Amino acid sequence: MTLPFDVAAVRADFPILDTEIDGRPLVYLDSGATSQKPRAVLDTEREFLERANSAVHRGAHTLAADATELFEEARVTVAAFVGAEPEQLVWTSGATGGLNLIAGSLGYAGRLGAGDEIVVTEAEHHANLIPWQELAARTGARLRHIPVLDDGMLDLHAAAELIGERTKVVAFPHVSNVLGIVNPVAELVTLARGAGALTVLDACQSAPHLALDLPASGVDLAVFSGHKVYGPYGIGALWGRDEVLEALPPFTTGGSMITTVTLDGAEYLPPPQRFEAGTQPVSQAVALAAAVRWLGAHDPAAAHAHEATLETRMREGLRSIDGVRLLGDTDAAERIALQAFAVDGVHAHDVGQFLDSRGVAVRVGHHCAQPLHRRFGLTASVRASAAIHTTEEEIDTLLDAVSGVRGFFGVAAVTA
Amino acid sequence: MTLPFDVAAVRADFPILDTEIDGRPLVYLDSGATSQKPRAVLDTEREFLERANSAVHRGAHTLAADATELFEEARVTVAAFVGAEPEQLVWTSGATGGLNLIAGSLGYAGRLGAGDEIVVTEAEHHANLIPWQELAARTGARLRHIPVLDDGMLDLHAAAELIGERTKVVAFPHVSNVLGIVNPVAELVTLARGAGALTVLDACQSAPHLALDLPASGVDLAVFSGHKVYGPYGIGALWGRDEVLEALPPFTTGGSMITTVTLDGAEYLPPPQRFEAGTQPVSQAVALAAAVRWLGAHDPAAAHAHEATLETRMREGLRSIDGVRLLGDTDAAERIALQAFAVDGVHAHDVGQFLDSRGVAVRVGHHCAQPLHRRFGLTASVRASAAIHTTEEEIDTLLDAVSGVRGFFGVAAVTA
Amino acid sequence: MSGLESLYQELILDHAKNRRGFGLAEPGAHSATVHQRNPICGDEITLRVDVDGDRVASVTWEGAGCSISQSSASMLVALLQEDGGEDGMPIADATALIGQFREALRSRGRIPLDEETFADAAALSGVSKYTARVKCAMLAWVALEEGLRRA
Amino acid sequence: MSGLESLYQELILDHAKNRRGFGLAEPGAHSATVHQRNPICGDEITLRVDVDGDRVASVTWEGAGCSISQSSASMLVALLQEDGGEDGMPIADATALIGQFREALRSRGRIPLDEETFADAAALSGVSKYTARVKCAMLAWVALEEGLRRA
Ligand SMILES: Cc1ncc(COP(=O)(O)O)c(C=O)c1O
Ligand SMILES: Cc1ncc(COP(=O)(O)O)c(C=O)c1O
Repeated sequence: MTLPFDVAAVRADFPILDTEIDGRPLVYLDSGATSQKPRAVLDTEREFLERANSAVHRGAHTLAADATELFEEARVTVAAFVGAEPEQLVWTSGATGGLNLIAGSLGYAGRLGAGDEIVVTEAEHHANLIPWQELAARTGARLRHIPVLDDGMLDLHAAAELIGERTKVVAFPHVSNVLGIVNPVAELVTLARGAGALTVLDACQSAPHLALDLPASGVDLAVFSGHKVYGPYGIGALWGRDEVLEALPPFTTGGSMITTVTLDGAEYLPPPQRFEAGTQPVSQAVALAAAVRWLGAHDPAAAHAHEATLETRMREGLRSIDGVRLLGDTDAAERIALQAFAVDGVHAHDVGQFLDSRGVAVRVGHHCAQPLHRRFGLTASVRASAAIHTTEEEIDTLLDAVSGVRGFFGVAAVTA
Repeated sequence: MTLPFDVAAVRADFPILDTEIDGRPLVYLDSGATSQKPRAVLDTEREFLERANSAVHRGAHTLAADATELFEEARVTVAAFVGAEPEQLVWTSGATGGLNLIAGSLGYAGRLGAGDEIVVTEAEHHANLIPWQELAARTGARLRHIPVLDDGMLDLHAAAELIGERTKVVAFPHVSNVLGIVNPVAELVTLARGAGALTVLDACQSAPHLALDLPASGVDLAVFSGHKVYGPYGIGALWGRDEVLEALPPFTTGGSMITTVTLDGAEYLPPPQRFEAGTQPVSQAVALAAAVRWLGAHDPAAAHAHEATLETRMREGLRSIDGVRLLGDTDAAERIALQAFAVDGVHAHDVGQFLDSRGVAVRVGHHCAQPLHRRFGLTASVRASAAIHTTEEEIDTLLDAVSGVRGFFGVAAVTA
Repeated sequence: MSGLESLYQELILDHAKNRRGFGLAEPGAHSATVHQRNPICGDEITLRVDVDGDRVASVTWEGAGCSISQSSASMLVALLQEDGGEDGMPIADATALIGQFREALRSRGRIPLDEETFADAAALSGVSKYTARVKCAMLAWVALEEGLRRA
Repeated sequence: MSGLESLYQELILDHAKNRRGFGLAEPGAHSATVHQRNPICGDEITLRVDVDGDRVASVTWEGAGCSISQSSASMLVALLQEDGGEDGMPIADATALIGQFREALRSRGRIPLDEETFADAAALSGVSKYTARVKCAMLAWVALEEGLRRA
């Protein structure tokens, strides 16, 4: 028997959730953009900075030894969070930093050229699209994309046609930040492996919500951001298979990633240090470890069930509101509790403003996924995204507010 | 009349300075590696995270508007700290990130080729050396260097010979992180301008100690790190002249730096956003602004005089200890209170360990400047670096401890 | 009036629905067409300005966006038409208005837009308290500013 | 004995000054030369191991570094010579010793190095409390481990 998930206890960990917006309680449904940070994360970082802070991997003094230990323990913890070994985990500035590292390094390695193809999806966040466009432009490779079907699912038939012997890289989101749909990793990995292509997983939106075992997933490289998994800004992680990382040259260079440097050249350390030029986000690494420990302290099955309840309530509730159109409206896939939608006749910006007046914080715009919006004939949408601390009542507040939008803007009579 | 500098009040702002090492008070002389953070910085970041945290430049909700405002105010504050306009200030992950951005972007722009030359100095931190080596290797350009004289000064005669019409970039440290000597910016800028070369200033070590007016300095681009100016890890800034930034393509790409994205290509925003792909280190930017505000709240002349006193006391004290050899031993230059030295017959690592047992935290090793150490016939040295919170008594503790080193290791009789 | 209601006054919602100057006119002898975009939400406006000597002869526009950006464009056209009369508003006056409008919108509610000067557009005063929306309200005005520079 | 004195025992400082096995021997028929570097301080060691069948025939080395790294290399040679006797230590035993040494040094003071097994090198026990120095003490041992794999 699992105990019911104690969301009140979870909420008590987040100081910001007590905020009021114009006298109404804040309903934070923008965790897909950036998550809030539990007290354990804030306390851990502060304690590090007040007690142990100093340069890591340097010098002989006591603080430096303490800081180094905490920093490298953080690597072990965050690697374990995705089922990996610490040597396979590279600190980055965030997912965007990680994806640029991968694309940039492949470019420097001369691993792509004219005639080669890179395959992404139509559902890409710009962070997993533009670096590949730039790489293609620089190397003469061709960028192709797997289309998205009307219900938001990837067109796997098209994928099977697209991915072939010219394909060198297949990059895709584990979960799209607009559709909330969990993409079929195994199928895409099989196609990519069949073609001998490298797979790159954008795990930004899955990391906070799904248990990850990256080595078992079959992908070759993956990235995620700290600030979306209840951790700090300015840090993220890149995971890669040993032999894949081993074969990549550094993307950025500088201190702490070398063995010997002369005025004419440098020899580089093995991974992960090879990819970690300069002073690392040390206190953020320690705090990110605290974040994944905090997350892991909740019964994963119960947390997942809680989020699944939120997901269904939100999606079904939104779907039933007159004039609301969902992006990625399907029951056929596993999903996270994130839903983008459009309200007929009211611009997303105006919807967001109205919701804000009810205390409901959502994101409006193209969510860094312009091609996907264009695919659905939109320039902007509204996105509500829940977190482990979200309550069913908050979802109801969202639904209630969305129901009032068209009435307020005089677009249609409020549905009875 | 200036009041005497109240170092006790300054120290009270740093929680970590109360640390004891083996029962002795911590004497933190490793600020050149990373500075400690005053309470105002820790409090500001925490308050941001507990009250305003959310994605910036997005959506219509109240938190997002608050966060955006604080984030952009931070840019104004940090830009003003170096005498610049906010549009000229790009957030980076740190100085290493900024230097890689510059070198990488010049590479992508095709601004260098065979026959062109890049000039650095022999005193370079690896962060301002290896990215240029890589750029040279990729473009066919030649990397040359301005030698360092025996007393640590740059050989300006050699510089005048080296810098010529082939020179496309002249990159140099404002203050070397080993020698502590302030380099002659104006002279080097004159030489570079005469040759039509771009100048890149590594202001990592000067930013915490000298008043900077980057636009007036004549350089074209400059970088520094947040964690060395009493601010957080994971953030730094790149400053550039309008027309210089305008002409540079992005180095990393992704969200928030574009206007229009299709599956085939993207159009980029003007600077600074063009260079800020993905979620920025938002709370760190806000905290970095708090750091420079905190620093600016002290009478600059008094703070500078205080640090100058420390500098003299440290350098003259070390020089007078038997068997101690200074790197960059000159009275002829302006300096910061940072001194690297070697103890005859005792390895730097052992010196550092001994000092640690006295509570004195210094850095040992090559300080990411292997070529400079090789220049002085060393593989490693000991470096003591003071900060605004350092006291004269702490310098004396250092000197006293260093005096005991050779005796402890049985290398020579302790001098009388 | 709640914050939200002052932001979305009746007048604003009206202009957003009945957009003055919507639909691009044929380019004239001295015209400029400007494309402006709000990178945050992807909203765009295409604005065409026709000048006649030192006067603004006509302004038309197209685009989709939130009610603030749409009504602001519509109100701008109305203002130019009403104040400019038959001959059109002097370019110098239009430029000055744009500057004042920007200043007010960036003032976080300190500087109101007065009705004498800004006609219907004065209803946009409330926007200045919503910093995230200032860009929406400025879109057409920035486009006109650029158009006048280029025409 | 203070922490510092246990780290720098007399025996350690002695070995650092009078380094056993210092100076590379001529390469033998079955020898390997290994270069190891501590990226933190730039210290280096070049170690040459000569094997004879399944035994370690000789180990010599060169390099500069801190007293911990120098004495550790010297103590390693002493241990191999004393325990190996005329014929040299069996490779299997040497490999096992290196493993135990690593485990003890990484134990943060929990596992001491006993004198029976490690001879003078047992004096390096104190290093294990100084995590930043473990790499220094391991340098020669890691070099030998690699040399034995390659010889
Ligand atoms: C002179 C100099 N340049 C560059 C750097 C690199 O800075 P960071 O490691 O913060 O990127 C440092 C500090 O390590 C430095 O002292
Ligand atoms: C799916 C996806 N990929 C990539 C990113 C980029 O992450 P970041 O901005 O933290 O680098 C995001 C979030 O913005 C995302 O949701």
